[in-house]
Amino acid sequence: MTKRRIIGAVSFALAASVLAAACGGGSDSGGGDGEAKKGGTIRILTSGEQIAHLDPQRNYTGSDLAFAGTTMHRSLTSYKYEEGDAGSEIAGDLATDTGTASNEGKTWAFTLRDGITFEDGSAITCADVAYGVSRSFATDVITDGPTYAISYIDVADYPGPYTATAEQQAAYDKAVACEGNTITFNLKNPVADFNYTTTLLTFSPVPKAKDNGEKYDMNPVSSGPYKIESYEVGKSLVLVRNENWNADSDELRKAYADSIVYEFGLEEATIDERMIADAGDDQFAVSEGIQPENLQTIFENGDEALKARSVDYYDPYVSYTNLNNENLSCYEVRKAIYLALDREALRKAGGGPYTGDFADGFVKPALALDYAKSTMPEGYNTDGSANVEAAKAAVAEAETKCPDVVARAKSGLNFYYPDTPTWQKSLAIWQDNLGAIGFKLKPEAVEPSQYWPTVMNPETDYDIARGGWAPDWANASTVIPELFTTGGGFNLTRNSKDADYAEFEGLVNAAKVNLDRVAQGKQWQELNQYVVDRLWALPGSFLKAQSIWGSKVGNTFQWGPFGAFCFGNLYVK
Amino acid sequence: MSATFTDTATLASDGTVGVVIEGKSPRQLAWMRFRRDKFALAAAGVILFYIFAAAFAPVICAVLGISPYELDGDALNDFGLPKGAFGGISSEHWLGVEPGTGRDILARLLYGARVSLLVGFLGTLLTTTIGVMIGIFAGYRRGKVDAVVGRFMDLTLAFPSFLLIIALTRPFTQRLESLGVPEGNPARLTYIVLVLATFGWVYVARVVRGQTLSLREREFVEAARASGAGTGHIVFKQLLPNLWAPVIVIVSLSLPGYVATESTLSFLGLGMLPPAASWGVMLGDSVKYYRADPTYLFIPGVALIVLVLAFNILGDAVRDALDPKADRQTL
Amino acid sequence: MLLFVTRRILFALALLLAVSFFTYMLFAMLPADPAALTCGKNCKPEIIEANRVRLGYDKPLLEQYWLFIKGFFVGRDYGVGAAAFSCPAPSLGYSFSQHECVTTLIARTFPVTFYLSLGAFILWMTLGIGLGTIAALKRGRWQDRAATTFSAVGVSLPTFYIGLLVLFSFCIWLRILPFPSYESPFEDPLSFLTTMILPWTTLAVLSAAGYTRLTRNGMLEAMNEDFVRLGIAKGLRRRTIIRKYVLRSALVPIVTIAGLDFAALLGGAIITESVFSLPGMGRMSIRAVVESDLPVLVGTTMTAAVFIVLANVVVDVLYGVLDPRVRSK
Amino acid sequence: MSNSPLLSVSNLCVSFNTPDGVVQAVNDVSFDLFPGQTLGIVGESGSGKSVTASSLLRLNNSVTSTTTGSVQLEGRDVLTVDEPTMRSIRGQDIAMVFQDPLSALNPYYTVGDQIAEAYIIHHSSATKDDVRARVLEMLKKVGIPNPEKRIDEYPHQFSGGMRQRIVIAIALINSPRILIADEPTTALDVTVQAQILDLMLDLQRETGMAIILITHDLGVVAEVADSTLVMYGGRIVERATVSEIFATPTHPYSWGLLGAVGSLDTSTRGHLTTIPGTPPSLISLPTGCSFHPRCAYAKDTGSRCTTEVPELHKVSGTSSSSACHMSDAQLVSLGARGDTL
Repeated sequence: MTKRRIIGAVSFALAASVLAAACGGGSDSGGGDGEAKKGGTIRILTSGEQIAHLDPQRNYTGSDLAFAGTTMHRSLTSYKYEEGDAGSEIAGDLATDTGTASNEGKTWAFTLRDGITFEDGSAITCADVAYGVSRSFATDVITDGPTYAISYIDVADYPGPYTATAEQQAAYDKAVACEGNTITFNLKNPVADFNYTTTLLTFSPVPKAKDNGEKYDMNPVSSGPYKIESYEVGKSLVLVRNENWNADSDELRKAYADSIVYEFGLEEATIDERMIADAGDDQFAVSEGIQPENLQTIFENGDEALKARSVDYYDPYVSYTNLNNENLSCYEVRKAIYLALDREALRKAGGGPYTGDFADGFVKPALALDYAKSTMPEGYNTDGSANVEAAKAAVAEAETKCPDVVARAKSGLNFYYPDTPTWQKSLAIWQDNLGAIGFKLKPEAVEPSQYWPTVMNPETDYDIARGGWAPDWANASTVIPELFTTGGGFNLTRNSKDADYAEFEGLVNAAKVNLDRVAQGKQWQELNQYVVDRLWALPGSFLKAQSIWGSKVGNTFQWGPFGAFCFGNLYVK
Repeated sequence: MSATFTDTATLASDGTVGVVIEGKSPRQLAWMRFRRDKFALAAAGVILFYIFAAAFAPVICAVLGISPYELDGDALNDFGLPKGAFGGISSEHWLGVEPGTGRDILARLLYGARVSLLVGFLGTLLTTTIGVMIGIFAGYRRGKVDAVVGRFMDLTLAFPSFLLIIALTRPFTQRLESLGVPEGNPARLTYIVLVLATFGWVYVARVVRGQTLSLREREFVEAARASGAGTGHIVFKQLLPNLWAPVIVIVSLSLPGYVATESTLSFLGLGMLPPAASWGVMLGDSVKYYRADPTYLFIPGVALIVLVLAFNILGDAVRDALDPKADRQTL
Repeated sequence: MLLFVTRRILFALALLLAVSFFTYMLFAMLPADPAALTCGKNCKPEIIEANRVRLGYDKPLLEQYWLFIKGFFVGRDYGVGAAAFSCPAPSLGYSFSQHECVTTLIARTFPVTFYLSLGAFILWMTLGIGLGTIAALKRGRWQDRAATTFSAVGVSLPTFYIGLLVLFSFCIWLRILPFPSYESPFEDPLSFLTTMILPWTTLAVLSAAGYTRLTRNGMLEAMNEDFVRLGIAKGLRRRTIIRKYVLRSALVPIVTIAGLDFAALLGGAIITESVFSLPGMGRMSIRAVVESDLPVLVGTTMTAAVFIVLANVVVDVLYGVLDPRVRSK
Repeated sequence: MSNSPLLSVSNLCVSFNTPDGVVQAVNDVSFDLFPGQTLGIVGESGSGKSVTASSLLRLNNSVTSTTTGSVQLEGRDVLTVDEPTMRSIRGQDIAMVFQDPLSALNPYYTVGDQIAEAYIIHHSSATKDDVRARVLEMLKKVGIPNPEKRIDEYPHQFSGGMRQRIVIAIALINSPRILIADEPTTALDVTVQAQILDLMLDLQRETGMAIILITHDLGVVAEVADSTLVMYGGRIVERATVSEIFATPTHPYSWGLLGAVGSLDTSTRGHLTTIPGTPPSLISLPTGCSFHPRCAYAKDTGSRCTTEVPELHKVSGTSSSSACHMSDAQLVSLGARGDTL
């Protein structure tokens, strides 16, 4: 599995803003070179067996959103199809603009454009959008999708359109009201950036007559410039032009290529080879990332042509290690573990500096307002090497302070890891490093696709588990609370029994409601430091990613919010 | 007209060659013939060498000053790939180092041989023992017993074994652990061996059953039975010695197959757990480095080929040596 | 003979029922929760529970099995309210990760597996019997050594290793074949061939080894038969003797084993299909293992079992046709 | 018996390269075979009798064996003719019957096909009906009851004796001039043995073919053969007519053989004797006379028996030839006494 896909499975996060200009090596983008022209077939090579979900209300992860959103499903608003910072700005898509808030942000209205149609030529109405959004309430059928609509929209106990009673449906229709071309959302609480939420495909239209629930995933109706010609899991998805898409109604999508083919089920090693070889149809192909073992070949073997069609960039993710603070309730033990780690060796096992920079916290520098350099624990080596002496000293200190925790560490810590070759090697390094200070690991190999469900299960007794996260948008409010408070969606640190937790939670809640963005940023910086000082989790890397594309593909910039290509606007040179 | 000459040690009764060698038992003859086969001797030597290397892996590693677990980040470049040509082969690391960790490949190969050979030998031993026992039982008792065993074999064969092996790895390993098998690799190893035997015995049993059916009709078995020999005597003294040739062929084919199965499971992430080394783990890991570090790709592969080849040659040679009709007609 | 075939088929049906029962029970004992799979990654426990009840996973195992068998004959309903749908008979269940009825999935992936198996089968039989014949005729000479060594190397390496080596060699180093990309033989025969040639070869190399040996040993044994000497003494040509006397008797046991091997392949050449990105049943089943997609697992296992059992019947009948001694019994 | 031989074997030597070493299976064997004659070749297993027989059809392993000498068949040397000629000789001029009828027939084809096959090879122009008629005729001739039905049956449906009759039918369908029968009755029941031998003699009378009968059983020779070759260690040790070999055997080995014959005339020879020791290894034959380690008279001749290979020579006072260092007189007197071992 590519790093991206493992992480993708983790965080349901979207990254707004961030990146782009922060690129390290590689050429920047393929946006400017030559005139974009129509025609040809763009190919996307992937090891996945299918698109996780092509049903707009179920589609969530970064690359899938970038793909489905730019080709098939229009939403009310969208991130701009631009390189760099501009790509993190939003614009109206089906809606004429980015919406109007009223009632102190509790009511949002969007006016639909003229000339928007489904693939059968029928006009997209307000009812279609409202119906689409209503589907996302049917969480027993429409699974895996974002649940923002459910938590924001002011309707109680609505089970979605399939099983709703007449009253329930009426209540929904009141909360999501249609008046001519205008759709109005009545929200429970004020949401200042609801028009960012509406970039999600949850807000895409679905024609009720064509909805077949669970099976809609395989044959969703297109509202964008492409429609499905064939879709076979494990083989390919072929998109062709949707002749009923009206270019005048769409300011974002250029729809250069005549067709887009997603090739599924390829061996990862094969994908890289095909991309490097750049032969035949693969000249028109893009892939999902580069295997670590091929980075040297692509970036540092002096092949300029190869380098020119690849990019090395910071993606929105931060990697870190979750510690179970109920078991490891002693700071000195956590510190000993952190200092004993040869982070440089771990990084090499994953592919070296191209995997990312050593992180000093959990907020990426790209979140400029919320990031500040952290003070790391005493004895922390910035070059990533282990400090065994300092680690041993920490163990000695812990021996007197919390002998039981040390005893646990010496008898064996439960180490949960996804069973992949790279992680097997990382585990060996962990074992070696902790062995140097007398700690032991009890490795638990977990089938990669089951990793998050396993460790997120409160009954799983891990001591150490991996973590990775990206902000949902450009605010550390989607990071610190998510990862370290009990109400967060991805808190694997089990830190609620820590003596400082109550204080921490108070500080977080204060930061959340601070409307002064700069002051709020300061608060996040301090809270980030707060966590680092307690080492509830161990910072890993500010991750980077690499992409490669065929020599005849244009518009290959990495789209900020998604850390992926802007698939629909790729063109054949 | 019943008198015949005393036929002592006549090898070929049809007279094509009619070699008569005095005073040698069939086993001695087989040994004689085997000893003359240079290929077979070389193959036997290779296998002994592997077994020796595996058995004394810790000693060899200690003497050479290498360890399968010791990380060597200095041997790797920034990308985690071995520094220097040919996968980082150096005076310190004779076969280079593993990408990502810098562990010594020779040491891992030696330790890996222990796992791979253990899986191969235990799997074969268990499979063959069960298969031969059931095969003889069915073939000797015939009738109802044979029918019941036959249906059971059909049932076992009807399952797509490889799919089941994969699907059941994790749950059954856990079950084994809960039954008291030490956690981690001992449990996985036990599982692999058990599951190989569960599906493998049928192939042995089928062949043995067929042979037993025909052997039990032969004069010498009839004679033994007529002279009141017990079942035990007939099975161990009359039947078993005559089953060696086919069994050896199966063994020489299945043993490498088991080593390969271990590799495939490792490739799928179901093999030995780190930091333990096995050839399967190495093979599975090495394929993705075919471009970045081809040396690493070939070393475990070649090690395996040589071993398997040796087993095949040895198997053929032993079969030929045991088969008195080995070289007669050539068209 | 007719009675024999009928009896054999009846037994095969009973065997299939037994296999389906064991398969269902075995997979049901897995720790994976089939209900959890119906509702994605971020699912609420109450929804899982509701789906469990709806799909009958809350019922005792035997009853679940009965529902499965019943579904096979009358079809099965899924979904709720306006989103309800059904998998018509013969239904093997519904895959919530692939959004398709399992029967449909198998119908789509099986042809790929079938073409893969058939091509590989033809290739390995040709290769195995050819090499075995050469080895037997040139017994003890270099041709013999070369043939047996080649086949031993083939069988010695794991499929994924050979597969990837072959793939890298032909598609990357030599660049004489395009990267595999499966197309139906009826739509794009050329692409089909260029894609399939490597997986065929991989499987053939793997399996040919056994057949080389079987053929070689069978022929050597046959050469020692008196009837071969009698054939020569009759004045028959060497070729006739090899064909009619030696190969013929060596082939009888081979044909029977080959039938079973072929059937086993039809259950899905898991690794080969993965390495060469073939959308076949084997790759689908390995994915089902990873995702604990029980209906697909049971479905593919059953399909494989059907073919193995069917092959058993065919082989038994064929044996009778090929060997007059068996026929008259 | 005519005076010009049908088949003339001279100085035939056959050796095999085996993994155990070179086996000298046949050494300097010469004999003539006349039309209508029945020649019995007698010896223990490994005496070289069967190899001699298969050399006549070039059936020995062509890779591992070396054959020298000559086998003249009407001006052609069987050992050197090209393969097509050899094929035309096989079955047509010289046919062969094997020891074990159970394994000599191909189990996958009907007996009719197998007999027909032998005919068609040498009669490529024959029509289907001709062939079938001829096969039926042969089946009748060798005494298969109900041939119309049985022609389409498979070998396993026949008894051992019946199968041997079919093998004989295969051998005789082309009316060969020489029939080599390699232990044709060994594998059969005693009663069936006699039937098969009678059948062969009947057919011989009918066609006038010559028969070479390979056997280890002197009783069989006594019943059917005209003359006899006794082989030991790859060599002919005695050549005699049947009446002479029983009346006055002239080689110590023959004496042993006769002592070992339990049948023929049980009233005069009341007990079975066996030859002490075992047959020699053909890889390392004893020096000198290869029989000397087992020969009770070897000491009498000093060291000659252990150093010098005795020539096959005419024994004066008989028409037999013998390869023994003892004087002719000794041989004749000892042989005549019947007081063998």
